[in-house]
Amino acid sequence: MFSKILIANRGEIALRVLRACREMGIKTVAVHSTADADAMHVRLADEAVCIGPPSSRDSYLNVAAILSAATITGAEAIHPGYGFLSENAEFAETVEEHGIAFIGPTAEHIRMMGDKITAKTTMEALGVPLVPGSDGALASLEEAREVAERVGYPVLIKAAAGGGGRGMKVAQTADEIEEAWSVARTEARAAFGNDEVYLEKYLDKPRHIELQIMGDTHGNVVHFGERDCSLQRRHQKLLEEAGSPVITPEQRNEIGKTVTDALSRMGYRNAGTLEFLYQDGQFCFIEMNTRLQVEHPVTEMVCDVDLVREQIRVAAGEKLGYRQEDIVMSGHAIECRINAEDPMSFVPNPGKVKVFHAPGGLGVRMDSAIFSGYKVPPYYDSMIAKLIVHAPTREQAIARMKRALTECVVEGVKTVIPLHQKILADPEFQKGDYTIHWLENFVEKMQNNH
Amino acid sequence: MFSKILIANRGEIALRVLRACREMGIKTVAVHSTADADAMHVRLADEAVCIGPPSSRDSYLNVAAILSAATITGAEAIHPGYGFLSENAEFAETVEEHGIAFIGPTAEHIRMMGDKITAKTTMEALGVPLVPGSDGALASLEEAREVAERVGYPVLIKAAAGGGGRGMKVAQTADEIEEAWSVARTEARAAFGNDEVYLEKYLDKPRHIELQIMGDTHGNVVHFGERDCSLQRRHQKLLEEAGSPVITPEQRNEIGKTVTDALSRMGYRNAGTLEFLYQDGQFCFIEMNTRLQVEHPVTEMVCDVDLVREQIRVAAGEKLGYRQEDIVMSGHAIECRINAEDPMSFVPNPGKVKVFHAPGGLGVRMDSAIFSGYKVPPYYDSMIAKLIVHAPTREQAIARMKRALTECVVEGVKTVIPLHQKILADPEFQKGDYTIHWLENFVEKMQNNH
Amino acid sequence: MLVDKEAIRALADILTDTGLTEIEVSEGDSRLRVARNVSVQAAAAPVAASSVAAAAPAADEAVAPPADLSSHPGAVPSPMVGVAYLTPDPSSPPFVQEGAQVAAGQTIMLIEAMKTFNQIKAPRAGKLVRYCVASGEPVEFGAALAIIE
Amino acid sequence: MLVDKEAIRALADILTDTGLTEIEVSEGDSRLRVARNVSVQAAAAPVAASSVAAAAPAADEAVAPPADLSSHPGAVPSPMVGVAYLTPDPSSPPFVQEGAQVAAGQTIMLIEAMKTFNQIKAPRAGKLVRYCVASGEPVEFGAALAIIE
Repeated sequence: MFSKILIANRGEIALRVLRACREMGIKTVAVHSTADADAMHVRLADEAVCIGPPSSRDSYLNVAAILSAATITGAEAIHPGYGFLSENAEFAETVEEHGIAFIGPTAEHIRMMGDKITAKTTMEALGVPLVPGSDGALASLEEAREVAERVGYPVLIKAAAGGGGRGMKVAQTADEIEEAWSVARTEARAAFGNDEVYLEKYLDKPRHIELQIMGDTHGNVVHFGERDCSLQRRHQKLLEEAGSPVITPEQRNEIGKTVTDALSRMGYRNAGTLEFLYQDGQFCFIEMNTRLQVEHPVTEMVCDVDLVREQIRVAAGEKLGYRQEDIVMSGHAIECRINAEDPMSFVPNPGKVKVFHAPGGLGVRMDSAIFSGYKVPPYYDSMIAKLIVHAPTREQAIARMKRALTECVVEGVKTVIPLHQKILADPEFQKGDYTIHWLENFVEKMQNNH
Repeated sequence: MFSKILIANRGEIALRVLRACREMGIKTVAVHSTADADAMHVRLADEAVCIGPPSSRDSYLNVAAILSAATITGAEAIHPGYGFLSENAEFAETVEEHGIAFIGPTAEHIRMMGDKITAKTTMEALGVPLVPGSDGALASLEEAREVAERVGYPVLIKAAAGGGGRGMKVAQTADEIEEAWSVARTEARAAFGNDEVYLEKYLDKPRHIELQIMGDTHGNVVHFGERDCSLQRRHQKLLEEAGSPVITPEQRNEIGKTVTDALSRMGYRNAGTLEFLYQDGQFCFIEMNTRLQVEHPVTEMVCDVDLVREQIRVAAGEKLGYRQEDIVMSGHAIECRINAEDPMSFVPNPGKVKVFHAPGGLGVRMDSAIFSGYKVPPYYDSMIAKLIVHAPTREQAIARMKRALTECVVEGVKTVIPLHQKILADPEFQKGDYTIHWLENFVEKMQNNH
Repeated sequence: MLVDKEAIRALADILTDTGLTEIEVSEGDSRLRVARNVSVQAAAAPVAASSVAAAAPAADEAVAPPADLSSHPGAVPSPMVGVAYLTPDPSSPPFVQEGAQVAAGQTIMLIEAMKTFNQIKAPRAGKLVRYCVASGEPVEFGAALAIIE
Repeated sequence: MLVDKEAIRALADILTDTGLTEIEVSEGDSRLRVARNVSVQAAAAPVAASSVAAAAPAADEAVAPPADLSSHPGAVPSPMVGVAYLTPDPSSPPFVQEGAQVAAGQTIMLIEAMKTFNQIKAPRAGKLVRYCVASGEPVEFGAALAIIE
């Protein structure tokens, strides 16, 4: 096992990694910009190295500075957290070239999944389902009809050369396919000088479902079930759940097996997340994140596993200590991201946290690096805390999150806590009846009613 | 289910009960002395009633005031917490006479277990083991030898009329029994004018092991495994674990079955704890607490159960929703009581908490009603927080507690955190090698080395 | 009086820069003193306190809270939790008419607690200016029952 | 009114250095008094901060922390993380002898980062009073490398 790990990140995730290291008896090196000299991860680390000015480009994204810090402190491994350099294949490569372990997948896999087209092609070849549709361009209206029948209406006819919404037509039913076909082709010809079109199932009410996986360097890959991250605003997740209110154990086992088989064949190591659009019982792969995710705690709560500890263990060459059948999802977990933003306009609100009081009690977990007197710097992400609850049922988890939010005090900066309270009180949310568009609409209604 | 519950307590346990009520959608009534007007349980309750001056006798022990508060607020049930009126049979009786549900056992059972002799006689009759020994006075040295062989050396020969340590002799081996017999009898005759003696197994290195149970009003009783509370100083528990480092699953199941059978026959309802001295594989019943215990969270963590919710449910007449075989202890939990006391002299240190920062992250639970700016009043118990951790193994739980204590900040009042840190770092503690005398010795050594 | 605003502002700036809390300068008959008490942090604790309370749902005020009246110098505080009655029985007039004189020890109201009616007596002689509770209203410990001046 | 700003600032510094809370000076008709109240509560936040740090195990100070020197007006801050070398190669004398004059742009040391030796140049002309690091010592971003006055 490593005796010293450098944590190439800041904020709550740096603290998250530090906590895992400390519990494993591993020394920690914090790196930080000048703006973060007083940060919690710096205060608690065994060693700290200032690596640059506030700008991320010159500090947390500064490969040379981070590697130098690792070298001069004698760190044996680097944990990249999420964001910053965590999905930078060159960084992973350079780290390993310097004889330092990268706590994450190989540079090759990071690169492969970093390119969305390669990622899809690779996963499709390994048997992971994509959005169903035609196999390339359609030869005729007749073929369009056949494929549409197979994948089910509504369908989307899209210009092969297309982009930006032009040359895209939805056919809600078989009655509309002929018109969609001809309009899409006409538009495609006009816009791109190419009337080739293909057909895809149109997902009008998809959910964002993702699968957490972990592989070791001995060919073992397991999954830890799904998270439902459909509540997004401008592609930013806000509230996540494990498991999804709509996924059955059978569906979980089926997609889980497909995914772990695929990743075993790839020889994937360390943590990863496959993101899917999910509708009408179908999972459609969209991308893979080759790192720890912000929302990993909900999986930790329902599967009773320490994912960061597992990342460190497998990076040190240890075997996964369990098989797929040992992993049981128990109860329900919800995470609310607490951002220092105006809860109505979402304008970031950095500044001094005059008072911070964390909620406590049974089933409540707070992952946060802030404290009373901490100054939220204006240079980085606005997320200042993650509040996670776990309870036997989804209903109880919602009740627990409500009471925890009531206890949570953040004075001095605005936070999105009031928005979370509104979401948790909403009957549609309570029924689990939402798609990836739900939060945008919810926020719009809220802003209009204001 | 009740729609409103009055919480007849203060501090962290009042907040604990309030949290359970809030999560169940039950309104809460806080009662408080004038000294607690700003307390957390008062701030967070739906309603609050001042019931008297700072003195417990005139407020938290004031039956008339509490019942009046329940009456004027229309509370349907009273949760007594622990301490104060929680084991007062008259209070339980009066509450029910007023048509208000008492969230606890019947007054009859409280009274029965409140008398230690009755408690022992009752439990023995129900098949629960006591400290093994002679069945009353010994007729002869020969009988003493026989009983000693049966219960195993060392044994204690005690004056039947005795007390205060007089007329008590230990025989470490069979060689010493004759002398112990005659000296004890001589002393007994001299001291009490009665030379009748009896014999008990002498427990020289016992552990304090207790079993958490819960019964409903439909005749079902289950146990939630044991807690090891051997770390005590002047009969005050300081650090508790679930499960005990020395109890095997077989032992747990066996004593568990004995206890649940006994309590089923009694018709016991609600939460209760049977306390045992444990040595050399033998459990010896010493007393039963007919209420929730301070250390209940360690049981909640390993059994994944909400004991306060269960108390409320069964008090409302609901059935236990599980059988004994559904209760599985998973992982290990430790609780550190954080008292506002000098960690060396144990002198209470009330005053203003200038800064409070709770530790967070995976597997860490903080049960506390303090906050930055809170004044610890001098009138009540010095316990200001309970820090609980849960992890897959005892070793990991110790590591997690160490790191959590490092993160915990309480400024303004002295706490016993430094003592906990010393205990957790001790090799004997780490091996689980301790008895009820261990902490006293540990503290003495610490004080002498200072 | 001639106020040297420039000098005051200069001193105030120095106060800020140096973290001083007071500067006093005198020259001949002139004397100038500037001071600033910094209590930003001192507000932190009360803020925390109030926000916890604020975050809680508005309490159903079934019980009359100890109003500001309880700090009134003439207030008679409730010695117990219960229900106040201003008349000996429903059909009778109040024990005391507001504005009337009362003698020390004179019964001014009843508080029912645990089905017992407890006589509340005037702690001193004076004019009972007003009752602070209505008949049948619940009261908590320490709440003002009446004002006797 | 004539305010001797220099004197006030000097007294403020003395206040800081000595831990006094008040100084009063008078000379003839002139009188000057400065004070600073250290309110206990004002220290709360820093206390929290420091105690988190204090609670942490003493850091293995493998890396030279940005010492007080980094705030020295003549300090040359390190532009990068790495290992400092004061000589062009192990057998050579230092780039600059302490006490010598340097020209702006003159190489004063090397910092090795990622196996590359980066020349650190004097940002201005002046006397290199002293180096703040030893050869072979690791430095972090912003740490004082040398004092040029």
